Amino acid sequence: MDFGSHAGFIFASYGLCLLTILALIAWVRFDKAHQDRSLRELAEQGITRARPENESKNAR
Amino acid sequence: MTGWAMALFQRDLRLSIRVGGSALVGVLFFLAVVTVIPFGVGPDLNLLARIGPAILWIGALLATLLGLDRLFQADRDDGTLDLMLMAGRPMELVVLIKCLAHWIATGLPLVIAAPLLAIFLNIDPIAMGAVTLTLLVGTPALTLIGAIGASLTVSLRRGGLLLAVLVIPLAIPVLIFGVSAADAAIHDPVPFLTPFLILCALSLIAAVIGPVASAAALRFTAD
Amino acid sequence: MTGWAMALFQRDLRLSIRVGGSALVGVLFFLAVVTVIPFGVGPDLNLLARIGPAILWIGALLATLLGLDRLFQADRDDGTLDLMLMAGRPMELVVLIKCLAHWIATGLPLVIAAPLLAIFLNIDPIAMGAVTLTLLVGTPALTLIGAIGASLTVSLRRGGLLLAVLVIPLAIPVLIFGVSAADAAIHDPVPFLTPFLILCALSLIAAVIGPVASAAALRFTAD
Amino acid sequence: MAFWDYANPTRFLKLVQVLLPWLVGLCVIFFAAGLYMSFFMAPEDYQQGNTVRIMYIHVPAAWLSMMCYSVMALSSIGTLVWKHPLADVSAKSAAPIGAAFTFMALVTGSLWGKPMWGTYWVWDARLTSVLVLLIMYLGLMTLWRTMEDPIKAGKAAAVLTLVGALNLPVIKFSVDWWNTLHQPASVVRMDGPTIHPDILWPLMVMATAFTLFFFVIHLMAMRNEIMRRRVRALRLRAAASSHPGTAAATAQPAE
Amino acid sequence: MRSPALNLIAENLTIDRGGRRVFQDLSFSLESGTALVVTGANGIGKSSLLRTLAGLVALAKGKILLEGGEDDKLPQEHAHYFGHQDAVKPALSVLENLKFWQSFAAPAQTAGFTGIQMTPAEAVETLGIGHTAQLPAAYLSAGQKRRLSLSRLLVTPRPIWLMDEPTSALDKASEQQLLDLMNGHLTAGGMIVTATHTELALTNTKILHLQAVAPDASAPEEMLI
Amino acid sequence: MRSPALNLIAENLTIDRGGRRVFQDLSFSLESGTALVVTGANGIGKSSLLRTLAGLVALAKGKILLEGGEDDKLPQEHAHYFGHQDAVKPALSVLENLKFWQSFAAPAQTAGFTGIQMTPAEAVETLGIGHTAQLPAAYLSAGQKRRLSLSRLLVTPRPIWLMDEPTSALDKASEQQLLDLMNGHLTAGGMIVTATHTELALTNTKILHLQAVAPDASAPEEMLI
Ligand code: HEM
Ligand SMILES: Nc1ncnc2c1ncn2[C@@H]1O[C@H](COP(=O)(O)OP(=O)(O)OP(=O)(O)O)[C@@H](O)[C@H]1O
Ligand SMILES: Nc1ncnc2c1ncn2[C@@H]1O[C@H](COP(=O)(O)OP(=O)(O)OP(=O)(O)O)[C@@H](O)[C@H]1O
Ligand SMILES: [Mg+2]
Ligand SMILES: [Mg+2]
Repeated sequence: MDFGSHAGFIFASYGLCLLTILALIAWVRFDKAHQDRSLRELAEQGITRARPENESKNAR
Repeated sequence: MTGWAMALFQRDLRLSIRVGGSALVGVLFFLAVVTVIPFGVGPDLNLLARIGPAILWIGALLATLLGLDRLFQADRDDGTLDLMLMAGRPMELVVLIKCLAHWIATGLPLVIAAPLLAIFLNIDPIAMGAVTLTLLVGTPALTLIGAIGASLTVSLRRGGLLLAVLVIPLAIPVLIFGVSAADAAIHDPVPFLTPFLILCALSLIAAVIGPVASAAALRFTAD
Repeated sequence: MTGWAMALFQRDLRLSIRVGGSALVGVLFFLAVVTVIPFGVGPDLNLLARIGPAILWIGALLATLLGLDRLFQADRDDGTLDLMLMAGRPMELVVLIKCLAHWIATGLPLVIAAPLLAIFLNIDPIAMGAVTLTLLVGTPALTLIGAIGASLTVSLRRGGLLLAVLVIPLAIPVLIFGVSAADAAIHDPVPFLTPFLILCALSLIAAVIGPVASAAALRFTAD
Repeated sequence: MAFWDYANPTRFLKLVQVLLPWLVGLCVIFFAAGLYMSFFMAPEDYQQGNTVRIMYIHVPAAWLSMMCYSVMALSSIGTLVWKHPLADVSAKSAAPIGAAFTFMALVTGSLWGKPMWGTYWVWDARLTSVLVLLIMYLGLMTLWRTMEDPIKAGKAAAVLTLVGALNLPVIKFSVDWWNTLHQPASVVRMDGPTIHPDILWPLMVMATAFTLFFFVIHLMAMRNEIMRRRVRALRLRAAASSHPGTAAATAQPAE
Repeated sequence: MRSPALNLIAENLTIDRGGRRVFQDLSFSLESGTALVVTGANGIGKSSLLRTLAGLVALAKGKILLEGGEDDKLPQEHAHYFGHQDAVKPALSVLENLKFWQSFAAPAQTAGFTGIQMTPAEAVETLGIGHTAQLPAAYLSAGQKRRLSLSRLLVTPRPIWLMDEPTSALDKASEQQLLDLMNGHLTAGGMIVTATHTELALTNTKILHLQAVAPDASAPEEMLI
Repeated sequence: MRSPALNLIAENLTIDRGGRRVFQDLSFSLESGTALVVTGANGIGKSSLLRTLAGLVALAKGKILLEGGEDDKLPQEHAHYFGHQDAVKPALSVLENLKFWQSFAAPAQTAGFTGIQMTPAEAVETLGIGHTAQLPAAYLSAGQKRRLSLSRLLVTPRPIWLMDEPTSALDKASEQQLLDLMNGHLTAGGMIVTATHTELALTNTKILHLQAVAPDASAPEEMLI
């Protein structure tokens, strides 16, 4: 399909949007991994939320 | 003004005058910014005259905002703020009075310095008067809006820049109408009064919103 | 770099990055100043393109100087500065390394942001490159000169504005040659290289004078 | 179950876990459909040619940038008025997303502006107000990062968010006014091409996809934020653990 | 003794600071003429309790009531807070400092509280810093600054005194003077809540000893952890 | 005992601070293995003396010598200063804080001083904050921060320790631990100058009691007991 003389602008804007979206996704994923790791490390030191239903750490 | 308000006002004014000439520093910064711009822009006098009101306004904006970081911080550092919160006085009024004293000590000198600096910038007398008038009406709004930033950053050691960053978006309308009123006085066709009245209205609105938001922030972040 | 120097450099870099994104605040202030100027000056793109390099340089100057107040203050507030003075390391080098780390954390982001902001100011690609290049070479000089002010104001509580007032006069040569090199790249007739080389020389001179003066000031104000 | 029952972060996390897969699925479907429609079904504009396709991301991004601020403003009311434990988590997590959408709107707008107006940027009212919005997002993010205590940071940011929300329309209108002063209507003004269903449909689908995407990321970011606070609280407790004096305390009033 | 005119009631106070629960479900009540002495290890929450009573730290749960207080005022507006910070402005003279606080802080008169109101000059005289009255407060030593800060409590009558380690930085003589003032305040029908690490010779005291409990029992429920 | 390898000599120290003479013509000397305990009333100049020895306050008159020190180093570069401020960066982890000081502060090895150099991990373990090693220092309590600050002295061997009220903010157990460390340092041939308001159970001490002379002379005099 031909996008005419302005194809560059169209693809650039779609591409940059895609990049931003990917960056957002990467941010939440990495952040989650980071927090998960911190919680795991704390759990290894025996520090957990001393609550009966310990459902917090497996939210995924 | 009732007794306590007067006492607060006098105290703040005294402190501003006695402690390290904050007025002087503000004016010097204003002067520095205004002199630095011609160095950057180049010595073209027509150009300077054209952007002169803008330079004065931007200088005043930066000097006001960057000088605001001690508005509440000094009182917080020595425990005064805690006592003010328990003094049984409406915090909104307290903020308003502190802003008034601060403006008289640091904003007014800027307004007074503006005509002098206008000469450097090759601004003609009428425009000079217009700029000074708009600054007189507009800088209180800047102080009052800046007070919000000052109370938000009161617990942080690194006030200055962050305060400016938080407040500049809120202060843009004041800048716009200030400059456009000043410009209107230079380029006759545009009526001066409309933007000037809007500027006055903005100052009044700021006199309500600034103290309310600022008092709320002070109360919420007290600790 | 020897071990201690590397350790200091890494620590300062880490602190800059972890503590409330000081890099972010500087760039934001830069952005805010650059945004605010068209509001004052008006949206005339030709005019903006003409004064664009100056705006970028003035924005960078203010952002650098106003962000410098914590360079030594944070270390003084918690007693670190005392220990640094007794650590048996040449204070001049310590200052130089701290400036380097500070520049990487806050000056470099400004340089990187400059091309983006240049788009807002309608600066054409060649000029954009020239401004960025001059900022790259010039902002270290601003940081190093500013360090003198930072060490002078370290014992005063009110750093920000005063620091800027003290340092702006010293920084004007950097600004002049920075802007003129950038302008030269736009208006062909003027040779770019001469002011650019002078700018480089200024940075080198600042790299000597800044740390020496700053270390002396730190030693004197220790108490 | 009433909304208030989700005040408990733990229950909120459970809800997120149930909701998220569905949202992700819907979001992907809408994006696929929207992209297909905007590239292959939507017609060229008679004036703008193919560049009109930028609209299908530009306009949703612009809408979302504003919606996101509304979400933050509502959450801020939640923080200040009802002291809802999830409100400032919501506001904090929304800020980076809002900044990203604003950035998208700016970038796509600029890239559209070059072929249409011949320049990437003009200091036009609408453009500038979006730029100011971006500064506000970034300022709020910085405020959050700078304050160590998340509860206090949340309150401070809530005050600023609300004041900023009040200022948002003001910026828009006043800048309109400002613009006409210096520059007569030389700036190209897009009052929207005639909304033909062929254009409207892809736009709506893309807008829905963007909205779904916002909710997905927002929920995930909120979950992260809740976990970050847990980590913080646990670390505080860990640091205090070997310190008998710093655990919680009871009191025995005695004569 | 007559029936207490004033009654300070704390119900189930729960405080979170910096994301940590400091204490939970603390209740007490205090009548006119009594002092509550709060003791406990470092970092247990004594200062936090005082600052809560002063309205400076928000309550996570619970409430603070003052029976017999002025209706249109919050409990903390009946109280003076005397903490670690002096709230003394070095650039103002001693009297200027004090006069400001006298005009600024609203007095709270309640039935049964007969505390008198001194003039600033009398107050500094009482505290033995009369000779410095005209000096800038910057010239005062740490102990003198503290006494100046204390004189604030004498120029504005308020029935509740919240005092955080009041004797710190005071030498023996001024400590005795402070205790006399505090006893006088109690006799006049005021009340005192004070955190301390040392013994205080007050006339009519209740002791609140804060103690750590098993750490995991403290898991906050609704707090975001 | 063998002849002292190190000898710290202060001759006629005179200090002005804030335009006031704090003390005048103070002389003492201190050998390896001994602690100098500086006592005296508030504001008499104990902290000022320590900061002078640390090279932080300029001498108005007099000089400070270190016999037996490394030739190319100033006396203060043989010393650790442990004052009221912790020099702990909240944003760095406990180990990061300590590692920085280990790399940054130059060690000073002198003949006769056999103080060992611990690794950061050992040092925090020794001081009982091993479990916080990876945590940001922001999460530490005041006492823990103080111990972290103390561990600085263990990772870089320097023969002189200047300690300003070292036991403040430490509970009883950690106070004992600190005294053991200080005694160990003395045994290893180090020397300590410490200002204190309380008794310190050190093995080998000399006491320097600062006392104000007649107030109009306004210059505190000093006695070496
Ligand atoms: C950086 C530049 C730009 C920015 C920041 C921007 C921002 C916005 C915003 C905030 C909206 C939403 C307005 C609303 O819903 O009330 C919008 C809508 C729109 N923009 Fe832009 N824009 C930019 C450039 C452009 C350009 C260059 C064009 C086309 C030539 C364009 C065409 C449109 C259209 C057609 C709409 C939809 C209007 C409607 O709701 O009917 N924009 N833009
Ligand atoms: N401003 C603050 N922000 C966050 N947490 C705080 C703050 N001040 C104190 N805390 C925490 O609250 C807890 C109680 O502190 P508090 O100052 O009330 O103790 P205290 O009993 O007065 O101790 P001390 O005897 O040392 O005065 C401590 O764990 C402390 O870390
Ligand atoms: N930074 C300073 N600037 C000016 N003067 C100071 C400074 N620090 C202390 N002084 C003054 O020097 C004198 C001695 O103070 P110093 O802190 O040495 O006393 P100190 O014996 O350590 O008292 P304390 O037992 O309270 O610690 C005091 O009169 C004080 O006012
Ligand atoms: Mg306490
Ligand atoms: Mg001392």
